[in-house]
Amino acid sequence: MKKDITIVLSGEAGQGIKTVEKLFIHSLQEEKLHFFSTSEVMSRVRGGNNTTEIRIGSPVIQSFKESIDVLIVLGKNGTERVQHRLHKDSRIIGEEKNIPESIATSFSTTYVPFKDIANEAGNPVLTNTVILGYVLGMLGLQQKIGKKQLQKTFKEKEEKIITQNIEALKKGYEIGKDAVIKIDLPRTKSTPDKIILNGTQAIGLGAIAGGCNFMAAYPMSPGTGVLEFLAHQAETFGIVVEQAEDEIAAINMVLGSWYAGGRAMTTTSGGGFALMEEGISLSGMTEVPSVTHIGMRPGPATGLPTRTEQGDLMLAVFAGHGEFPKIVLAPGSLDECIHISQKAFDLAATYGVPVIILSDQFLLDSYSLTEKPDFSDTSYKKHITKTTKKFETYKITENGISPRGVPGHGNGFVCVDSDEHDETGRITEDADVRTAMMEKRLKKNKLITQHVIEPTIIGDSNFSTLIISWGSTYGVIAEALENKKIKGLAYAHFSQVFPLPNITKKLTEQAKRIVVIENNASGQFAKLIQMELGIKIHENILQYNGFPFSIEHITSVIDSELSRISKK
Amino acid sequence: MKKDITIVLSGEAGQGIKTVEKLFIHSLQEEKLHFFSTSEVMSRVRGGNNTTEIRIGSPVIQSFKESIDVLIVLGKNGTERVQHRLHKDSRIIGEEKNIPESIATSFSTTYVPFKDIANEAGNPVLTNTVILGYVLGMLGLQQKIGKKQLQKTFKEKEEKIITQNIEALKKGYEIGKDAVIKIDLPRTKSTPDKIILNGTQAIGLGAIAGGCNFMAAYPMSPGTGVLEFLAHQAETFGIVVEQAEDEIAAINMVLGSWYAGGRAMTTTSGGGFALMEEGISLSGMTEVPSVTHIGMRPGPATGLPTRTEQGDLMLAVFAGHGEFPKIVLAPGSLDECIHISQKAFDLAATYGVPVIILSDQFLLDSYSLTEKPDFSDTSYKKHITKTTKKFETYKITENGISPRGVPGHGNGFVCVDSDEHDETGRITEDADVRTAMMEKRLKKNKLITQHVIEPTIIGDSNFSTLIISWGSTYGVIAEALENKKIKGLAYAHFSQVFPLPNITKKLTEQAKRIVVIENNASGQFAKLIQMELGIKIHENILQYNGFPFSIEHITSVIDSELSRISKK
Amino acid sequence: MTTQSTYELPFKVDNAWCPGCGNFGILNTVKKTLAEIDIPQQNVVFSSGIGQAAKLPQYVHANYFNGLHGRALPVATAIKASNPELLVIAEGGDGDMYGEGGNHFLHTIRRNVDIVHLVHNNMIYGLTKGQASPTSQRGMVTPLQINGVSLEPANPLAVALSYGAGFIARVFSGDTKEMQEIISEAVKYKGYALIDIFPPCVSFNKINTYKWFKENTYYVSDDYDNTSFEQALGKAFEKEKLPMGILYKNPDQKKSFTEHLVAYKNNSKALYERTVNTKKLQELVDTI
Amino acid sequence: MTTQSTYELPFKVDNAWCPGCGNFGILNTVKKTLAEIDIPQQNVVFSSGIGQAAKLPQYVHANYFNGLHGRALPVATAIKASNPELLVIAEGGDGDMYGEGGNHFLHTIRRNVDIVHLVHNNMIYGLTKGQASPTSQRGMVTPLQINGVSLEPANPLAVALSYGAGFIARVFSGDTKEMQEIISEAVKYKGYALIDIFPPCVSFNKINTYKWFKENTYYVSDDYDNTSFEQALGKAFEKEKLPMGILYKNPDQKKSFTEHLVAYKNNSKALYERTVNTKKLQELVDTI
Ligand SMILES: Cc1ncc(C[n+]2csc(CCOP(=O)(O)OP(=O)(O)O)c2C)c(N)n1
Ligand SMILES: Cc1ncc(C[n+]2csc(CCOP(=O)(O)OP(=O)(O)O)c2C)c(N)n1
Ligand code: SF4
Ligand code: SF4
Ligand SMILES: [Mg+2]
Ligand SMILES: [Mg+2]
Repeated sequence: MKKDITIVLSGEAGQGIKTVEKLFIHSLQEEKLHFFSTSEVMSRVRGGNNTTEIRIGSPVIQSFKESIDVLIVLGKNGTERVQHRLHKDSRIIGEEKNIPESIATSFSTTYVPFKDIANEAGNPVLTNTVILGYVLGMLGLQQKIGKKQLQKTFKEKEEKIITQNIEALKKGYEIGKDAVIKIDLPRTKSTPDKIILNGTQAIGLGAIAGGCNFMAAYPMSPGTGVLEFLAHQAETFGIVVEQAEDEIAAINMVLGSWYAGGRAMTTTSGGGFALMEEGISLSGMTEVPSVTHIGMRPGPATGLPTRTEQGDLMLAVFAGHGEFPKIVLAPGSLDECIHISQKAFDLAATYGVPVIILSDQFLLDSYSLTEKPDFSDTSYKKHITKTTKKFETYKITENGISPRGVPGHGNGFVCVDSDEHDETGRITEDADVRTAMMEKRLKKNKLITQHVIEPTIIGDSNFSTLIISWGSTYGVIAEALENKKIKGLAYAHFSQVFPLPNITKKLTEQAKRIVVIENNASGQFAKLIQMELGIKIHENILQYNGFPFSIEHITSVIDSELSRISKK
Repeated sequence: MKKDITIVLSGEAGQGIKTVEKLFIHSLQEEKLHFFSTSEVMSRVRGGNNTTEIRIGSPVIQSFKESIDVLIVLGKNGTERVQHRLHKDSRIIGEEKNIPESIATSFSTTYVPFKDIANEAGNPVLTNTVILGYVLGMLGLQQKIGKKQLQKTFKEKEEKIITQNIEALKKGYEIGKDAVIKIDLPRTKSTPDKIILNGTQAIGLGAIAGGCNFMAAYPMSPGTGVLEFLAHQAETFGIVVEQAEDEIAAINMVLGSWYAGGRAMTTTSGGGFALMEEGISLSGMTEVPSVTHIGMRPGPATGLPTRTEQGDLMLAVFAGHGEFPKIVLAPGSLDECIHISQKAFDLAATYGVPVIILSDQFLLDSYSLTEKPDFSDTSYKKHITKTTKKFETYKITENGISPRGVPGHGNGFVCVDSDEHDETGRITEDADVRTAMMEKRLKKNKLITQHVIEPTIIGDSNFSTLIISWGSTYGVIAEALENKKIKGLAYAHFSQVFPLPNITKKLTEQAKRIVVIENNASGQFAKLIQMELGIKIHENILQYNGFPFSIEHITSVIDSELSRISKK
Repeated sequence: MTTQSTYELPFKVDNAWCPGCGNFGILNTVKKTLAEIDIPQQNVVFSSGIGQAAKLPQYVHANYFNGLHGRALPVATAIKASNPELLVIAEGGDGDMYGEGGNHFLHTIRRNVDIVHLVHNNMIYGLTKGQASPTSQRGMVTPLQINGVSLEPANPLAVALSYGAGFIARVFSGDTKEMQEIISEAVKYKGYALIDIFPPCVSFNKINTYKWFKENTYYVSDDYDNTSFEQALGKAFEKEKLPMGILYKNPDQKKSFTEHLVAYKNNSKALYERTVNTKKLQELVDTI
Repeated sequence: MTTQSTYELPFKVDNAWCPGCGNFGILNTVKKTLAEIDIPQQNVVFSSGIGQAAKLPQYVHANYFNGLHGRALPVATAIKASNPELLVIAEGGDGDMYGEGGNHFLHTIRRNVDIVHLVHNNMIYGLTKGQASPTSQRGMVTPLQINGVSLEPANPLAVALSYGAGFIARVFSGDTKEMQEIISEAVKYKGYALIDIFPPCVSFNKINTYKWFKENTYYVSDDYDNTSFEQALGKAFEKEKLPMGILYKNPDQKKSFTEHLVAYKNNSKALYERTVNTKKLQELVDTI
């Protein structure tokens, strides 16, 4: 019997797909099922065609699947765009008027008058609840779990709304049950210790755990979510949250806040980040820390504002004029989102450098389960000294790091400068002081590479072929490798991409063949490795159509690598 | 007898060193002498200490020399800063009050009361002319040539001023003659066909020759000169010149102008360019050409605003979010400044891509002689089509280049878009159209690398050691190599740095040892080559103290390379 | 004279706006007005930024440069300066023009560039889903300003007057007749002309609705003297009810940006029609 | 109370200004005024940009963040928001604040950040050697504007009033007494306070000289009512002679930026004194 299933909700913007998704995945959690839910939306507020894919199955499910088992159509443009993803056993479910006949007849199609049923239950807005009921019924899940979700969601609403919703759920459930799918979804025991998050929330939580108490940003998809997440936590956690007038203001506010002792962050996408580069350079020169989150989307320019890509790696690595140390991180899972976002603040404060977190729309908007983080003994070093009268902001020390003062804390003065400066922070044009200060700053690189976030390595330690990836492609590659015999093959996922961990050298030296998988057109991480190590990458697997890699695509890549190895 | 000489004028900002320099080098040209004149100034308007070094000698003199033969002191801070550059035969000349006794006694010092002599001639402002006279006399050059320069310079002034200047010249000359230096400066025959330029003027001339008719920029040293140069030519050549409110406006104006059929350019430095990156990405996406000049100075941030560095190569190469073709050029001589600046417009118009010219403070502010360019049959292809009703801005063609229309010229409409778009320029979110458009744009890379500006290669074609450089370091390396037996050694100077010329592969494959010389701290061009070719660079010669490489420094580098080769 | 239909697209384009959005009214009126203006359709150019408003040119059969968020004005300035024959319309939302593009707004006014500047001031960020814009009212709750907007709303009309704008108007998106008249006047006006338009955002702005605008705006009466700077300034600061109509039209026409450019002193041709004067270039080389 | 000498640097720093520059007057008065204000010296922070003016903090014995050209205001905003105890002075030139930084100028006013904003308005770009600034007068010839400036000069005071600034003043760099009084008042004022200062640039601005300012400015009289918005607006548009003094001081004190921040609702500590509340964080995780 099938052990997993892929369900796609397809409809217009504004039809409430997100509501169904939320109720449904929380029901799945209650059922101790593992799932992965990912959305792709158009850059518009109403109309068009958006889809949300919910995959249910064994715990390694963590990627986008091309092939759809059940397509639930919510609106009139819901079928054409995804038609090519249906297979011979796919089911289509929806109202008759929304499914073109030609398609309906080519697949196993069930017409369900969701809206009429909703009307029967008392209100057309109950359509989404009817669909929820239908899906729960179809999968043989418990109706009461859906009920619980509705009660939780509408607990603030009047009694009548709850009753109507429960009624709608029931009606949908009954019909769904009639169309039940024979399937054996494996339960996990661990779900109670897991929580549902998307990348946005995970980064937001990590930031708070890292002591973030200042957020300034200008809205830009898909980076806006982190800003809004922190806005909702501002009062509880005492976070200054401000919508800046533009991205330049945002990054300069971040620097102003760190200077005054805050732990500040901004969030944006590639285009907004391009505007922040002068500020990143300022962070490098002044040694005032900064944390910048880039939610990548396909460029150049406005590009595809609501889709996904990993096209801004080199932009981040070479951000800002002049030369200065910088750290670029790229989480690949929810767990990494939390820990890397938390860690980013620590790195920034420790080294006094700009830290950039690279995520992307796919990672930010996809929901999944992750280990519930334990923050009970979270703490962090502030790296702040009480200044004395003799305090010098740019004291030259052995390792390049000067003790960090903040204005108003102690008797000294904190004087930071964007011009080249001496130890007191005063402008200098002396060639020797310049050289000394450049070396002071660049020296930090050494320290940074001694304390990197190591890559995750999966597979055969006697590998001759090495697959490399960074950031959000972790999920799909990890899933594709699961349950594979991987003799001769190893996979290294990097969540610190710059500076490169020292181990990269050893890994690449061992490999006879290196394949880098990236969601971009020019193989940026492969280039970065070539640049840093002076070696040759043998193959790039690239995709740049605005969508994440599918499990099918990566599985075939890995299969062909494995067969290449076994042939030898 | 010595065949060359290095004279340094050292004084405060605002004392008129630049005036002496101008009159003096024009006199040298008249004398058919070859010279190189380079200045280093402080970031202030009055006071401090600025120096101008004028080297006279054989025609390959084209670099900064550390060692000073004659130091002419104009103000009170004129000696300390350059003291370490004096050698045992150095002469110091200046007023007694300006030269600290300890220094004066350590060298052969001549006190000349320039100001008193000027007063005698009628006016203290004549000090500079006295100095000019003194230097001409000291070098045994003709007084009348200085006179001619004065007449030319002051031709608009009243008679009395001219007479006084000539008097001052004469007085200075007389004293200078008494201190004549025995020297045999080689005359060249060709000076009448040469002109004196600095890099700023050369880039400006090239731009006009390239059809530049629009310049928008925000002042930023050392990029401002090109803006001011074109402002002075605006009326004669019909150039729209506008001081933008910021760099973001500047780059967007450049794009607006090209879109409407102009040939537009902006100029800035690294910090201003950082702000333009979103616009560069827009140029890439819209395929609307752009030409951007970056006069590099040491960063990060404000850094050393008036000094030199080659620290923004990677910033330029990876400017802008997303992935798109781009051309980065880096002239190394006055001649290249002219031709590359001219060519930049042609490349931009041909390919519809952003073209970036990288120069630096050293190249822009140094004066020298160059072949007089012959613009008499200058012409260029406009690459503009008269549109028809069916015109499509992003027509997909074999080589990725769509015919370029301009609004108002023909019956069609020119519709450009920063979002991903279809052939008509309308927004699309279709994955296939996206892929096709990405490929259309990236395809141009192939064409671009087929028509690169080839590197200049000097030396033994059977080389095993290859020295590589880019941009302004050409002069010093070429001079250091002159008259050397270079068996086993070759030198490749790149004036197109991105995309790399195809020949780079062959060159680097032949070399057993590759040494890259760059005026920065991280060896950016070396990294770029490693990145692009997947090879290893063996050594970097770097300097990042804000000053250009000296001829002494590079000579010792080359000598050690040569001895390394001969030892094998 | 062109007719409205010529500004309709001859091919189908999916409109990305929400049903009921105020932008539709503007789109229709713009197309209609252009059709009635005596200018070759090929010479009409839109320069827009990014936002819901900024998508308007996508739906008009004319030239456009749909650039970056906030940057429509420098692009428009350069287009006009590169070919003064063109009718250049800079267009976008309140976030676009008064937020991200605030600096260009200020300096474009100072330049007195001869363009028509249409701002769809829906008092919210539509495309990014409902955050406050610079013109959002105090107290408005959004997904980001969860305790309500605390900043003073921007006053673009007053700023425009402060920086010397010669033509200032305000209109409601649904008022076809008034908008048509205002746009025609703005096109005729030789200099920078600002039209601040109110198009309700039905999806996100639940405060400044169709009803709200009806109740909180009025047109200046026929005897209002829009040549008076003082009166215009007064209008710009009225907050009780927002005055609409042509609020200011400076009778002392200043020279526009292009009229100052020496590039056109000896040559009236658009830049694309020119080539470099090699004789003069050689002369320059000889005398440098 | 601190005395002037404490704001003098205890070590030698080479001053980069030209002899006779108006900036010296401002520097001296700022040091003097600070010495007389009852605030711990350690709590005084300057945020400046880049330019000749923006070098001022280099010469004062206090904290400073000498950042990027045009960006002093967002930095100042964040410093104040991160530690409301600090006295934050944003400082820089006319190019810095009204040119490159124009957008921040607009939005900082809207935020009503409780800072003192000193603008050295010398009507020229000093550091980059004499190009026009946004406040340069029409017709001024520069190395770049060789046919004279053609743009309308910016009117920062009027913009500030348009965007709701509550404290607006103007003063001449040499008028120690007046400047001292104005700065003291601005420090006391709880909200954004703009002081536009005229320091002649003796090296590049040959029009707006010491003499010119003497002849073309005046102080508002003692009976001028600086609480009247209308009168202030009138003053902001006076061009014949430029009025100086405190031109506006809004008696209806609006809440300042930091007072709106919920971050300080339950906790008045500066950000640097805080740590994360792990209990609440665990609660958030449990209920997300
Ligand atoms: C540099 C940059 N920052 C942010 C964005 C994201 N963004 C797109 S439109 C928009 C605001 C939209 O508001 P408005 O301009 O008022 O237009 P509306 O959608 O309301 O018509 C923002 C913030 C962007 N595209 N580019
Ligand atoms: C992003 C950026 N653009 C340009 C510059 C160059 N720059 C430095 S100061 C300045 C203008 C100085 O004028 P102003 O702010 O009026 O100060 P002043 O020197 O007149 O006191 C400019 C354009 C820079 N440092 N950074
Ligand atoms: S979100 Fe608002 S502004 Fe955008 S199309 Fe919908 S109604 Fe119009
Ligand atoms: S250039 Fe002008 S502003 Fe700068 S220090 Fe000199 S006089 Fe002052
Ligand atoms: Mg809006
Ligand atoms: Mg100034």
